[in-house]
Amino acid sequence: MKFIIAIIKPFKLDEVREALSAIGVAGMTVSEVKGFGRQKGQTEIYRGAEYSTNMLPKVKLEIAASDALAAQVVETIQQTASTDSIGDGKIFVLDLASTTRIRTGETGENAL
Amino acid sequence: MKFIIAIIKPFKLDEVREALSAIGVAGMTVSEVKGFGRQKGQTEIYRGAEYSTNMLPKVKLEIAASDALAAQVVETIQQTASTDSIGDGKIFVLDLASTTRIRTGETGENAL
Amino acid sequence: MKFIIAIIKPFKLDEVREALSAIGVAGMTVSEVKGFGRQKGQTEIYRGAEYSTNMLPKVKLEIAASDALAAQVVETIQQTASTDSIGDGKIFVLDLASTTRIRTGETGENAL
Amino acid sequence: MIRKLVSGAGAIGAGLFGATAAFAQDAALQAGEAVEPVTATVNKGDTAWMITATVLVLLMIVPGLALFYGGLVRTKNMLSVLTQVLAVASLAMIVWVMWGYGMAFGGDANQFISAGKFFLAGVTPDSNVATFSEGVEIPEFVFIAFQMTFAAITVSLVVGGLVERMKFSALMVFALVWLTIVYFPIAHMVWYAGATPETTGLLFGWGALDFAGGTVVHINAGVSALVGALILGPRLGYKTEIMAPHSLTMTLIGTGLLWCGWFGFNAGSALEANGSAGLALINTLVATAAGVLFWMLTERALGHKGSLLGACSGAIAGLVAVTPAAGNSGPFGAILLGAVASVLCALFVVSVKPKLKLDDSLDAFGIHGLGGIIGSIGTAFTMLPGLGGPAAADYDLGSQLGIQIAAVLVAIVWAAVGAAIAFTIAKLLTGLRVTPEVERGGLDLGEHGERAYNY
Amino acid sequence: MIRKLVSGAGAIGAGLFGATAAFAQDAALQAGEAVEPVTATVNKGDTAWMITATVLVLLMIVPGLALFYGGLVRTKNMLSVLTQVLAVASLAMIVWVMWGYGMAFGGDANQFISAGKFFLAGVTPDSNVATFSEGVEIPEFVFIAFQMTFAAITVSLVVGGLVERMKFSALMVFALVWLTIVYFPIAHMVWYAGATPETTGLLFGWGALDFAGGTVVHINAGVSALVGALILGPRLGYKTEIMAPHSLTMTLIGTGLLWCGWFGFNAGSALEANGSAGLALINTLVATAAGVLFWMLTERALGHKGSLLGACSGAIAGLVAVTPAAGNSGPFGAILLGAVASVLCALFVVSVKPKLKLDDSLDAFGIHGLGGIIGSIGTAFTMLPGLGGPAAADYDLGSQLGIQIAAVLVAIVWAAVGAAIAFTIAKLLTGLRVTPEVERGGLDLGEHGERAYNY
Amino acid sequence: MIRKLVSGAGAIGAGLFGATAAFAQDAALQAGEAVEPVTATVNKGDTAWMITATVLVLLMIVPGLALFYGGLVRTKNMLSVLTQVLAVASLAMIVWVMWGYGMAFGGDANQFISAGKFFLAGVTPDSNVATFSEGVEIPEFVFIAFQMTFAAITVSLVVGGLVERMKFSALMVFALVWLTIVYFPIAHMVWYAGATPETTGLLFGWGALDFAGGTVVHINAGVSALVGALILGPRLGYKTEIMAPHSLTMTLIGTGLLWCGWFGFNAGSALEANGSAGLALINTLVATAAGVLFWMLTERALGHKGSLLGACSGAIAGLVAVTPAAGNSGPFGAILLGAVASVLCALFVVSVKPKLKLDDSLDAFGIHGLGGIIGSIGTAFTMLPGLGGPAAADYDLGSQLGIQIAAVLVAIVWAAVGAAIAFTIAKLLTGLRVTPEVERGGLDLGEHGERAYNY
Ligand SMILES: Nc1ncnc2c1ncn2[C@@H]1O[C@H](COP(=O)(O)OP(=O)(O)O)[C@@H](O)[C@H]1O
Ligand SMILES: Nc1ncnc2c1ncn2[C@@H]1O[C@H](COP(=O)(O)OP(=O)(O)O)[C@@H](O)[C@H]1O
Ligand SMILES: Nc1ncnc2c1ncn2[C@@H]1O[C@H](COP(=O)(O)OP(=O)(O)O)[C@@H](O)[C@H]1O
Repeated sequence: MKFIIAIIKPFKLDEVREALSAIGVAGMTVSEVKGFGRQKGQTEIYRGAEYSTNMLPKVKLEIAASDALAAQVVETIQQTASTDSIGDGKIFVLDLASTTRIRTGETGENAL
Repeated sequence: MKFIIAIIKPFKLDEVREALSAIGVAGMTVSEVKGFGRQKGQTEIYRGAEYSTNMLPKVKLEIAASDALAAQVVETIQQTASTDSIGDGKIFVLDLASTTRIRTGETGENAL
Repeated sequence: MKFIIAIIKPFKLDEVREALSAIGVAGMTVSEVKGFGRQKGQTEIYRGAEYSTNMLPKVKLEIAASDALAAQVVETIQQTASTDSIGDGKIFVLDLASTTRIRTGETGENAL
Repeated sequence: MIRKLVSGAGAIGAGLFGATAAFAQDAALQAGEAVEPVTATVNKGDTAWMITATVLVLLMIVPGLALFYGGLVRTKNMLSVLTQVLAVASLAMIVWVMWGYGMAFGGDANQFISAGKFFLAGVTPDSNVATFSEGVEIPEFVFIAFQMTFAAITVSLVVGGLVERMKFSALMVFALVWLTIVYFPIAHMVWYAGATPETTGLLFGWGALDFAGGTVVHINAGVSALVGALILGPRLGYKTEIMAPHSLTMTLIGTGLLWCGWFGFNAGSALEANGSAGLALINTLVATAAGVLFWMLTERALGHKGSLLGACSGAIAGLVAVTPAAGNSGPFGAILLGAVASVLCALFVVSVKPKLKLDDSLDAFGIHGLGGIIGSIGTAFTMLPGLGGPAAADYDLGSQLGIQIAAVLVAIVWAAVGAAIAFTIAKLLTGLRVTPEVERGGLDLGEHGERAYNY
Repeated sequence: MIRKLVSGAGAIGAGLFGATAAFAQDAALQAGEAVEPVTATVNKGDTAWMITATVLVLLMIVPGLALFYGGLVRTKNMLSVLTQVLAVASLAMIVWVMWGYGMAFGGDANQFISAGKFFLAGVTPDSNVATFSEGVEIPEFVFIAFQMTFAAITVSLVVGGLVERMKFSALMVFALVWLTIVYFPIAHMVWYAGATPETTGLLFGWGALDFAGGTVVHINAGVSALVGALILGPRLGYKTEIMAPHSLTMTLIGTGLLWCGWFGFNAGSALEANGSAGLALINTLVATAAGVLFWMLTERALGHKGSLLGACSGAIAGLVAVTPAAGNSGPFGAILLGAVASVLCALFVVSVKPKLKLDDSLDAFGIHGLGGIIGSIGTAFTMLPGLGGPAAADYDLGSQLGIQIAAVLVAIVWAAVGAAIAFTIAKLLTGLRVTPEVERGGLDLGEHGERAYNY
Repeated sequence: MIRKLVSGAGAIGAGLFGATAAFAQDAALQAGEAVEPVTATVNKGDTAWMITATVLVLLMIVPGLALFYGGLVRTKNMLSVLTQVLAVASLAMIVWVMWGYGMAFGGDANQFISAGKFFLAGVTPDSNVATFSEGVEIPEFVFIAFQMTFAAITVSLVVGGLVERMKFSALMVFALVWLTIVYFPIAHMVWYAGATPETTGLLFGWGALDFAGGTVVHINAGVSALVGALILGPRLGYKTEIMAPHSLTMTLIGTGLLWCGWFGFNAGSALEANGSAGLALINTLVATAAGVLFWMLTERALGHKGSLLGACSGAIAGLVAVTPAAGNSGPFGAILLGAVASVLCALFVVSVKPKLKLDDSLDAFGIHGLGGIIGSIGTAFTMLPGLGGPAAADYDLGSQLGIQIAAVLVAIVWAAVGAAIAFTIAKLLTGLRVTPEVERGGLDLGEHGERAYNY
């Protein structure tokens, strides 16, 4: 199994989630993060004080998927989340050693 | 060492944390996330606009544990966090290559 | 490639980010988390009710780095984020199976 | 004159001096000695102030009290508190013009209720009511509106004991019954001066002092909230889970608006823009200031840090305590009252309450009930000229103290029994408590289908 | 007398009875029959109330309306809403003293505008204007300030249809033009009583009833917002993305402050602290309470949960509807009006609007426009003595209804055409809409370079 | 009459015309020519307005100023700001009735302080003070309460220079000393008219104009905050860490409430509900509106975006500047003053301050101090009839300008020296600054044991 972490632009969340549902991803976990990268942020000014952090709001998806599905998940995210503009984000894939469903105690791919 | 990621229902957090302390887990990192899965969310309506996202508030635990303790951690979480109802969450276990304690620079299991 | 997760004290974020930029880290993802560990939290009292959770605000960095750079990243974080006081945080390193840049579809170290 | 000055505000006009200029003249004539009857006239300065006072009391309810309470609950129940306050206050206003004013001030009947002017029958823009000064009147619609806001805030205060678990529908049923069997009769008993002792409100007839509603509003609401908290039982997770206030910022806003609005309450109860209102004004400033400082000092004395929630709680304790005394005290009596009430409420809430099983969630009893009792009894003391109070030389502290205590006891018993009945009726009709799932998930989503914040 | 009492508040003093004591005496002398002319005097009670009323209307704008609207948008656009409301209101105030007062109330010209007193020429602290009672005046500066706040809130209300996508600069241009060609003329038409029919405002001359601005403020703003929403087009992602209110807490605060401030609006429009103001006071309490309860009941009837946003929306619907009727209705007429407006607006907003393409983002039309229309037409009914209204025995419902409908139609057409012109001019000068990138990223950063929250 | 109209509000009644009706008659008799002494009477319209004005000034403090300041700090220090404002304001109120009123207005002593009426000795609900109109009085308790709120807000304003690092206990000590040695004397010097030149306040005797407190409140607080910021030193991380306002929404709410409350300040300083109050009312509307727009324009001129924080800052700058001029200017003079103050404060805060080492954290000096100076000096100009001001034909701009500048200098020096003493005493008694750990972790947890938000 794979543990897929994707960083995307916030307004793409709904689209990506629907696309993933369509290919059979039954669940995922989402969090709000700040991203630092090539994309430049906007400068904020409060009275005289200027802040330009380049920390931009992003959304992080975490998806556990069977090895079979993993590649398709990555591809789907890449295609749906892309806007061809800088800052679209990244997809990271890690190996997942085990999975457990808390409700039932099931493990492995059955737990996904 | 293992890196354990658990998604649980928010109100179970205190109970799980205490149970983990009891088996010798000295630390963990907690964040608020939104979960998407089989559990259905409630529909919100604001004047005419209906939103039913199925994105439910969950809590994510991240726990680095020695290989020896890891299985027990998973079991403890599974048992404490379960309410036998859909949406109780998942536990994911990843391999952890290395650990460093920032204060001292210690590494490996000493750093946990 | 490695996937590095660091938990640090919030006020160290700017310093760490600059130090990492200096050694060539082009991007990272940041989130707000709560940490539980040896460091003791402050007790809060609201009218009679006392709460002392030991859950302290921390910042989590996630950085994908080439194998070459990974060790230096860990070292830089460890040195910059340390205040020699309890609660400075941890650095966890995981193996990263693959990386994709959403904008271009590039993969591997090119995508970092 | 002193009796009028110090007596509870509000009712006397509607009763003793009659509700219209014509009635007032009749009364003057009946008095026999009035060879040159004073022609009662509406004073526009008084009217200007009383309209403003009415707006100020509304400001106390929404957004004032709604935010004060709302800030203290968890995020997931924020909207439910705001909705409950807004809805019961609205309900109280509608009921007030239907039968509330009639039952409280509508005309002579007996010592427990009035009867008359139901659905405001006969009231027009030209109807006036007397104030405490002979020959001075204000428009009756203004008086009705002013008193309407008192009914509305009192029932809203009860919400403080019931939050995070009570069904919205149950609260509405409770409010309807409780206003009818508790609030309207108590308002009549404390503030209505009828033509004869038999038709004058019971406590008013005894000579009980309640300038602006220590008994009618605060003891009443505090005791009823306590009864409700007992009947409902504690919130799930009470004392085991963290239930920290989700936004003390909101509680501070609420505190500030309550303070500002309370001048409508206290100085408005003079019914005129005069020196008595001025006295209530300054007392309501300094008693509250003393409450703020003494709660924080009590926290320090108990080994804690002085907190904002403490400061806000102290402000409310001071305000509650000075309510019955607002025009019945000098400024230093008011400071004393604010300080004493603040210390005692702080001791109760910080040290005693955590040992009880009771979940009076937002301390409606611990602050309004207790503060109201302290204020009502304390008013017997603040009257003393030695404390700068307005009592005459022949003032008898002992007997007044007896009257105040008796009045407090009547209010406590009446409110407790009436509230128990009202909660029971609500339980039978709708059930009192939300399901555990809704309580877990929060009443905002479960009862109202919304979230307070979507950041 | 009834005509004066029931007529639209505001203008009559500046026109018919003259703007200064001297003018008033002249007028009296011209009237021929005034052998003993009443010396008009400023009443300080009235002045006290009118200053207070002015402050209350300002409270409605900032923070009231700003928060009500701001809470309903997404976090990323919060500041833009707050800034827009604050800035257009400020602009309106400056324009008002330059040519607004002159065009609306400055002196006899024709049925569509006044002309005179531009830049407040000739007005001093000793200038007074008449009220509705003979011989009673208030300082003209107070009257100018009071009316200034009406202009300011009306243009701010229009923002509700335009949020989350309109350029700040475009809004400022729009406001300048719209005030000049829509607001000032309509205010004149509804409230200005000139010396002759030819110089009296058109709708006022017809005898249209608008106590506190149902037509001038609400229909006007609601229709203009609708036109703006149509011209701008819907927000990106409208109906596909989640656009839930980012903080209903702010919307509740706004609702409470709007309610409290509205007494300045409605009771202030009596221009005096008298029984008529008292009537407006109580009506503004109960109509709103009815609005709160009936919107929630409508939600239940439609199978939804009763919501806080519903309660707040109902409060505003009730307030809007009672505005033209505030002094032209008894309390039960007001309750009826509040309830009917609340139910109809709820049906429109909850059931009809979602089926339309139209993105009247914060329902400026659905609540202010529609509620204003219901209130203006309903006022013909609430006048009926049978409903407790103040009409004389010979009141002719049919003809008054005709007048009200005609006045509403004139206002709708004038506002629609004028708003279209104003938006078009803004479009030509600055462009109307922000870029899609700014809209995605939020107007706070894109237009103002700030974030609302940095928690 | 002009001298009375234009003079600083507040003191004259307590001094020149005497504090009670009896005293006033004496004074009249002493004047020799009073064959038919005017019987001074309390006007209820004035009283109604002054009670309302007092409530409005309280609204400025809590929640107004508390939120304005609180929104500008970081989340972790929110509660500390709210607590500091609430607690120092409360302290000021208690001190005011003990020795503040006595030192400022208590009776003739010398040009620097009054002496008498300590602990409000002898004041009863029947005591009255004269207003600016002969024979017109208001209850003394109302006057005391009104002036009390001025003391309370002034010391609260100082907090703006000290936030995010000063110990709570140190602030309380500072407040106690500072009120006694700075505020009460300056209030006396500016506003107290004694029976003889030797007992008349120094600046008042010179003929300095300060209608509502430009000197007493704003210069005073601004300069003292500056001194405090210098003594405390900058916050840890100043200019290196991000210190963006945690909630501009709160700052907007604060701005709105400050604006609304400021009418109590400015129009209340007329002490009557008359044309002079009306003038202050309209000036306080348009000067603020000009401030809003011109700060945003200045931002644009400097190449930035027009921001909400700018708009709010401009509103305050306009309000501060118009304070001394409120009744001493025509509306267009007020617009000019608001615009000039807004532009100059904006230039200072946006362009000059970032280059200084100084951490006047919330610009208490940059806006209140500077705005107060501009307003006080500008008042010499707004008096000019050519600008619509109320000066008589023989008004000598040059000499008045000299007086205004001299008065400003006295206030600056007195405040600076006094504040330095007060901070030094606090430092000796409690230490001024929290530990670096507490500063890092936030004063909310470190000093008060609470968090502002638990979402
Ligand atoms: N090395 C990295 N490790 C972790 N997250 C990264 C890394 N580089 C980029 N990111 C995340 O991806 C987001 C987009 O990266 P950015 O360099 O701005 O554009 P692009 O994805 O188009 O190359 C960043 O905001 C950050 O959240
Ligand atoms: N494939 C997945 N990858 C990551 N997180 C998941 C995945 N499936 C479920 N989750 C998380 O687990 C939570 C519970 O899942 P759900 O399907 O609702 O119920 P259950 O855990 O009882 O099967 C989800 O809300 C989500 O946060
Ligand atoms: N076993 C662990 N797994 C995950 N996170 C941990 C673990 N132990 C500690 N942490 C994180 O590191 C932070 C610091 O740990 P703590 O024990 O307080 O001090 P130190 O890092 O100095 O040993 C904690 O707040 C928590 O966020």
